[in-house]
Amino acid sequence: MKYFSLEYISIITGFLLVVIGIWGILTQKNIIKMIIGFTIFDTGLHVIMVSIAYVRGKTAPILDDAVGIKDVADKIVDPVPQALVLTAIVIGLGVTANVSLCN
Amino acid sequence: MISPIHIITIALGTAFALGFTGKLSQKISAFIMLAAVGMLTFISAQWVYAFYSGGQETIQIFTAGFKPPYSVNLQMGYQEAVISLMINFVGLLSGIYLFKTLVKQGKNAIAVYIILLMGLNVIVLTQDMFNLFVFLEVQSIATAGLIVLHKKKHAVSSGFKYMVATGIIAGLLLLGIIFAYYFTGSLNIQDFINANMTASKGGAIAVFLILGAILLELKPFPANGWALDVYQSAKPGLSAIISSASGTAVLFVLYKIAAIGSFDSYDLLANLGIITFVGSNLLGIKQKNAQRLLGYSSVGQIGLLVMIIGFGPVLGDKFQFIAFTIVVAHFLAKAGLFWLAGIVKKDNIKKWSALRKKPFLLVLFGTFVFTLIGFPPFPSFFGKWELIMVLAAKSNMIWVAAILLGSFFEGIYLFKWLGYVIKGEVSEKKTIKVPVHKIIPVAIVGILTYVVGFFSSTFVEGGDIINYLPLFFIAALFFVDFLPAFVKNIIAIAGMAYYGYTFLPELYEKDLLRFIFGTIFIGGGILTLIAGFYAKGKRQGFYPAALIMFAGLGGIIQAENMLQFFFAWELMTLGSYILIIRGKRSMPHGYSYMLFSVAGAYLMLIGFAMTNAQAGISLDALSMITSHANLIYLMLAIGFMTKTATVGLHIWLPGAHAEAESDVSPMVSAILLKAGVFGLIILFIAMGAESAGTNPILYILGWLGAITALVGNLAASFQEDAKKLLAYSSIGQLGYILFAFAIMTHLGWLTGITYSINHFLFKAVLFLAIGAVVLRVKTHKMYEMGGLIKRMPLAFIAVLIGIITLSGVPPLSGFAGKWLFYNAVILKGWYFQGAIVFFAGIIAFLYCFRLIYAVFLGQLKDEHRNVKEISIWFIIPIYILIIGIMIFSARPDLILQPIGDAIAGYFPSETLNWNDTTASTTLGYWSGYRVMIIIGIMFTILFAWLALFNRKSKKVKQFNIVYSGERPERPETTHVAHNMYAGYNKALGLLVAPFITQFWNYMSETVKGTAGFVRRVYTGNGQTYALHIIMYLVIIYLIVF
Amino acid sequence: MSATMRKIGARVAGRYGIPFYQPWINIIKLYSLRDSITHGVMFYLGPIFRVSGGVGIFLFMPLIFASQHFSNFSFAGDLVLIMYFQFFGMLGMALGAGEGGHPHSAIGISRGLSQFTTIEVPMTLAVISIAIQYNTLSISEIVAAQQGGILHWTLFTNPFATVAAMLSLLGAFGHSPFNLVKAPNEIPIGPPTEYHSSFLGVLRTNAAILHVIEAVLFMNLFFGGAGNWFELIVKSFFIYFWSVFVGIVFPRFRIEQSVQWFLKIPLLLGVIAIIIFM
Amino acid sequence: MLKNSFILAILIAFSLIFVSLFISYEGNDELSNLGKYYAENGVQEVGAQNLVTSIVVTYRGIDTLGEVVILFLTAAIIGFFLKLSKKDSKNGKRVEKLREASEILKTGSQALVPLIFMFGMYIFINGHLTPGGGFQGGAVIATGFVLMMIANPVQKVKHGVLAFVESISGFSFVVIGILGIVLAGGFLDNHILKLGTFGEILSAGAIPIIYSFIGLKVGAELSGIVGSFNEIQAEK
Amino acid sequence: MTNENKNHEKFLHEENKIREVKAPDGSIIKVDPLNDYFLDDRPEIKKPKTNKIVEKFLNWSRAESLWVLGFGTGCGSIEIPPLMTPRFDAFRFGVAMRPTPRQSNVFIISGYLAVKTLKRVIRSYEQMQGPKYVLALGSCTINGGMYWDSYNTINRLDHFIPVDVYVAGCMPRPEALLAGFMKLKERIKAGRGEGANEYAEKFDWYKANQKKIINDWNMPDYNW
Repeated sequence: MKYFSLEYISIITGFLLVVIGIWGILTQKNIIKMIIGFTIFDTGLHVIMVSIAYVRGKTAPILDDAVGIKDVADKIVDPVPQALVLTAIVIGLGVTANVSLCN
Repeated sequence: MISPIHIITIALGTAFALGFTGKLSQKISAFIMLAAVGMLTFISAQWVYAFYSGGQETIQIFTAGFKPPYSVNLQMGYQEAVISLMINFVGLLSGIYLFKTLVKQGKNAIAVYIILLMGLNVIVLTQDMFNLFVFLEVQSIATAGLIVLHKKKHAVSSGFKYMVATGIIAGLLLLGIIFAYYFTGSLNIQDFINANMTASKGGAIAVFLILGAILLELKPFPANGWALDVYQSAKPGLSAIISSASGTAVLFVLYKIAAIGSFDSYDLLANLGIITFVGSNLLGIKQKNAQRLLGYSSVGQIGLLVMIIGFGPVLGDKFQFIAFTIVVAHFLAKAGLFWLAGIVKKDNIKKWSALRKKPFLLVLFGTFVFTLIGFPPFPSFFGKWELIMVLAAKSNMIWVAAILLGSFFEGIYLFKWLGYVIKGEVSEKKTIKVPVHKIIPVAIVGILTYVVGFFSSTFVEGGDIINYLPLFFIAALFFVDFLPAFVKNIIAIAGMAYYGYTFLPELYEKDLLRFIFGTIFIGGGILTLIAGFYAKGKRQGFYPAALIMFAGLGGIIQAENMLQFFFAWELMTLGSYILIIRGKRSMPHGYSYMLFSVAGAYLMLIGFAMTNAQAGISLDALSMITSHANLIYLMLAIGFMTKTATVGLHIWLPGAHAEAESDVSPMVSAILLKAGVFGLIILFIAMGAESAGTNPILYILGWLGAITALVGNLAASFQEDAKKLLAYSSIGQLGYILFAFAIMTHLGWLTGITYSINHFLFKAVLFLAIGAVVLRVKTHKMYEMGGLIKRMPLAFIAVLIGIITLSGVPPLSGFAGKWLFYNAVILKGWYFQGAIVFFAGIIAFLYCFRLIYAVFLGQLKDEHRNVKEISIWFIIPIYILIIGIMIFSARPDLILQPIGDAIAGYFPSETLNWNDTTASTTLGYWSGYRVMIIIGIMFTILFAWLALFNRKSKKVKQFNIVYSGERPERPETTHVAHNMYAGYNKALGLLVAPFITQFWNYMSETVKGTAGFVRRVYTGNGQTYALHIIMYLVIIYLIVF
Repeated sequence: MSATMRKIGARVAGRYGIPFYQPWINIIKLYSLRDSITHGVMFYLGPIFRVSGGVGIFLFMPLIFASQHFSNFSFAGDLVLIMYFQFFGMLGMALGAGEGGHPHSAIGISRGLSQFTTIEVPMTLAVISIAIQYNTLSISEIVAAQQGGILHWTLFTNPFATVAAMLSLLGAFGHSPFNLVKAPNEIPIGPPTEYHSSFLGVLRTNAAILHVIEAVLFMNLFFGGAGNWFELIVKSFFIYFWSVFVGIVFPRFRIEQSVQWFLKIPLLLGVIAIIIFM
Repeated sequence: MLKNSFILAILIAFSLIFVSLFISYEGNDELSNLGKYYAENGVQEVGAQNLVTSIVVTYRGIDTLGEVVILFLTAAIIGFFLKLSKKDSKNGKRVEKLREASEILKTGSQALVPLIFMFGMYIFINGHLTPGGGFQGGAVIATGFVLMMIANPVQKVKHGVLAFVESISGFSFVVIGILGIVLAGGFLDNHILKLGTFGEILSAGAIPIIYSFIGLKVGAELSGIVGSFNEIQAEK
Repeated sequence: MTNENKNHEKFLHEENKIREVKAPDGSIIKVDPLNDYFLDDRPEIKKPKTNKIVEKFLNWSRAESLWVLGFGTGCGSIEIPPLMTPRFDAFRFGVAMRPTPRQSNVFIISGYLAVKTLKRVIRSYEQMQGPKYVLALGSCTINGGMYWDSYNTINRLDHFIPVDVYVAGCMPRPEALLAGFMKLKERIKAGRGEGANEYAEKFDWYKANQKKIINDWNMPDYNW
């Protein structure tokens, strides 16, 4: 059952969150709930991104003593999506803030 | 060279630095901002210049000193430079325009504004997908912020909708990007393109999400309710940026990344684009709110551009030109219109008539509207021309049709709007306030449309020889519009005369047919302009319009290729439209005139395009068509027939001609209609004599001509309005001409040309005379006139000669046409059509008599006792034309013989033979000269005879009539003129029941109804809009995968 | 000639009728009247136009076949010229009457023109049919083609055209049933209601000429033309008699009725005539 | 209800996209090209221990700039929106008096806020060494502000000070970026300073400085946003 | 309009009072319906041709072509239609009915003449083209006949228009009328049918008589 491994579970979670978020955006009459839907949607996206970055059995891309600086490529997960997530989070924040402002 | 990176640094530096200026005044902040935007503009301008002057290579700017894909890189190429210049330029102008608002809102708003521009610049420049995403968000948040600036409630709620929509779109884009990264291991767009993602299903979906998201950013129909709300409720200055700058930028993004998809995705884009274009313009028809209307238009235009991007691979090397001209046209016009919306400050387009008090703004408004629709000399004209040429060359005819349909819908509402502006009632006394800082941007943009149009013509095949000289002259005339009318009239006549002099003599040697029509156009133009001397005051806007029309007419004559022809044709339509709507109640008629003209022109365009695809752009190519020839000919014929007002397409004419000003009516009726005839001639020449017997089109056209003649004349008999009567008569006469040309024999053509010359002569006489009378008595209704012969004998004589010529009674030249016609018909064998036309010809007597009787004979009305003879300025041209009629009547051989020789080249058989002054065919013979002499002598003898008996006749007054022992009480009750042919109407009136009008009304109601129905998708609810977005994606997904 | 006709009419009605010279007396009397008034230039010119039209047709029509002298000025034009030249007089009349300012004139003219439009349709069809048949529009040539015995007449070679044309002739003469134009007591005498004395004299002269001309034209077109004066008179007399006969037997049509009538039966006949020769 | 089931149907159809995406997803067994490059060369080129940081601040510095801009935008927009509503509220609207916070909260906040600020600063200064950075640090600083606000609701947020901090740090960020062009390879290049010793606090070139500015800016902006929201809330 | 008629103004129709209309150029035009529309000249005496032979020939033609105005003024008009029937067949004698005064020469005043009718008769008579003749039918036209004391009929036609031939009787039969025509012919041929000139000569007297009877005089003195 390969689908029970970490990356699959997290990416499914991500997808589910996205759908739930959209559901919230589309159906909720309460604006606050809509905004919450938005954040869920964003969160789902971020989870997906992180899942994409995951490389089986690897660790965070911080070259501390535990990782060392040699053969780094075999030890860490992909840092790029993580950097993107960082940006995306802030952007999501901006968007959400604006959405909520517009009420 | 300043590196493009400094676009970012300067903008951001300024934005951040504004925080320091807390204590400084807002104005200074705004000035700093303007300086910064100016700097941005300068940077992009210098790059454009560098690329333009050649030698400059596309450069890459690596941030952080690393090569892509490892770091984000910006690319500055020619295209990027141009787009960025456009953005910054409109940003600068909008900044000036919004200056006061921004100052009032404070430095935060100023910072947001400059960041918006920066964001747009970066999304154009960047080559990194994620970077694109980030700055897309920057611009959408900035936009939302500026929307909220307009602190009205609906602005805030539309900002909310905007944020929800862009939020979802951004999320989908992000999803697409991250999966694209997953499949390619890169974030660089170039890598995406190289990676061929669509090979795998996941990759294809990633591409789908990316492209879909960018497409959704472009507000495709129908998932664009959020955007429309924004257009409607944002500040006009901001809407201008959203529409022109943001739209352009995101379009460029789409263009940039479209290549990541496969060929199918281009197809998909094209489909979605055209759906947007047609759908959005359809919905615009029902719209009343100015800004929302512009929103529809924007969305539509962008849809068209998306389509063009989708067709990028097909269009090949023409792509850049087409896309650029249409983008620029949209960009300039939309910015200008939105700014105008801000100046006018009226939501409802019906109230835009306030603009009329400012002629300058009015002209700008017209410029923008015509730019949007794609009239010459604006850039979009050339863009659309090329687009359609190329599409046709690749035989994508359905696309061509869809594009033109969409354009037509766009024309419907834009012209309606233009109509409201020019003719709507000005209810308020207050004139609109026009601050200088708001005019400047509009004016600059307006002027640019002309400039760009001028330059873009040189890039089109065949466009480099378009004669712009008349246009410059007209432009110059426009600037001296403050002069009194008679000065301008002299200038105009001189200009026309010179213009004629430049090409007519040469034409006489080369091509007699063209020479004849050229003389009609230019000579007739001069004559009718003489009548213009009657006008007092300034007569603003008249002369440029009239000259545009005549320049167009001259251009048609001179045209050597289809582009020139079409260019001139559209120019003529434009000028005549403006002329027509100058009339007091002519707006609805001018509107329908324009719609018919535009539709007809589009059909012509299709025809030209198909021809061009097969045989090249020259006009001669029409005769070298190899496939679909009949379809092409049919479309061209319909196109021309909209101008000749053949039955079915005629409903615009009566009103348009009748309600136009007195000296405009002869221009549009006697002269302008000949343009359609000329077009038909060109078409028929192309079809060739050999098609005469075989081609069903000719047969159909013959019947159409006959029916037109009948219906036109019959309807003319039942008119109460003198000018309308003449207008219907024109329809009938043009029916004859169409019929005669469709015969396609030597005689038929001679008939047609004779009719054309005659129609020009007498219709000009009649319209001038009646127009002048109308000026005096101030009514069109014939039954309100009467007995005017006593007051206006000269006008009466003119009309008398006019109607004798019209009805074809010998000895005047009308008979020449009839005689030729008979011979032609019998030799051709079109007996029944001929009989119908003949019947129509007799019906002409009905209206002729009605015209002259009801106006000049019968009882003089009390209120007209002191009216003066018609103005001398009308009499002069009228009598010049009458001399023409006389000469043509006495010696038709002088003109017809050389023409006969000229067209003998096309039709060698069955020619007309001239023996001295006697014309003869195999059927019969006739000598106009002798008939004239015999009748003259006879007339003199009889006159003497009667004079002998009646020399002592008592001249009596108007009521000295036998009245069964009673006396008439009033002239009104004694003048039989209303519903004159009642019995006839009872018998045959059913033939002229307005079926056709009803048909077109039904059509327009259907279109409007559809628009109204579809419009219900826009509920105004943000969640519904969001749902639309999702649905849109889902449906496309289901279709694609 | 018209006198004879009226006499026949009278005889049909059981009366003795007028003397054959009565019309001439009438004309002399009209010219001899002492008073005359005029409503204006066009009123004055109207009769002149009218007579020019009438005489003009006369001049353009060959009377006697193969006679140099009595071909008149027919070299100047052909059948088409004659058909159109009829209008010249009508138009002049209409204008002159129009300037009289009398409502009845206008009503009469409007009726006359309305009726005339449809009269001409079967006539045109017939003429076209003949033109196809003989492949010419020259009257002389048409006559020439009919020489050589009674069976060569168009009447027999092209009966439908003849019938159509003869029916339209009824209208052209303006006798009952197609005389609503004049309607003596409703709109007294129609268009010329204001004309009197010498004007009326001219008009009546013209009416006489016109009737003859129409008859001669039909004779030329359908009845083989005339080789000599006697033939001319006899043939045109019978053609004229036809219209008088019908006029006495049938009551008057309203204008829309006559319009519709002409667009039914004669039109159909004309179409058939053309189809036969197509 | 009908509408909701319709939406549900649409969403289910929409999920089809996700299902196919999911099917095509197979997880990673090794790094992508880009990741591999960063892993192998990041240390030499940038010198930051935290690879994410080196990407965020240097390789994709311009993204970060955009991010900062977004925050700035948000703050600015909220700022002027606040101003607008203030203008509205001047005529007649009464500001409701808020209840004072409890003593424990006040005292606790007085003790905690400096610590929180310290912690935030630590986070962004060490962004290149530890899993932290400007954004995280800024967010932490903002929480300190929130705490302050809860503890002392009456006290007005000093927007002027915040704006100044924000502006100066943003401006410095841009200036550093330009310095990158002038002194080093390109915009936002961190080589304007020496890379230093790997793993030390003053290593990785300009990253610590940039991150500090980002931290300050983010902190100021987030605080400003929260403060503004609070005020808008209060006025409603 | 002469001064004496001013007091008739109260009988005038609303339509015939002076009114104002606005011209298209805005000026006001005064319209006087009684004067403006009509020619106001007096009739002229038109002498016969001096050449006797020509005049005789012309008179003959006039006599042989009597066009009668079909205007039945009174009960006697019932006697006119039979003239045209086969039994009497007046056509034989060149008598024909014309519907309009302009084209007629003979005016048959058939029986009593009401004042109201008189006005029409005068108008029609004056509109006929000279030489013109009047044939008065029945006793009423001679002396009023049975209506001699009626408030509403005239007694002697002679006082109002010149009469050529009286046909007495109440009513005279068509034969008598025919006889009247014959008499008239004789008179014309003899050159005595100059009623029109007589009318012109004694115009003032006739007019005075007419105006005495007719109150709402709303026409010019002579109807051309």
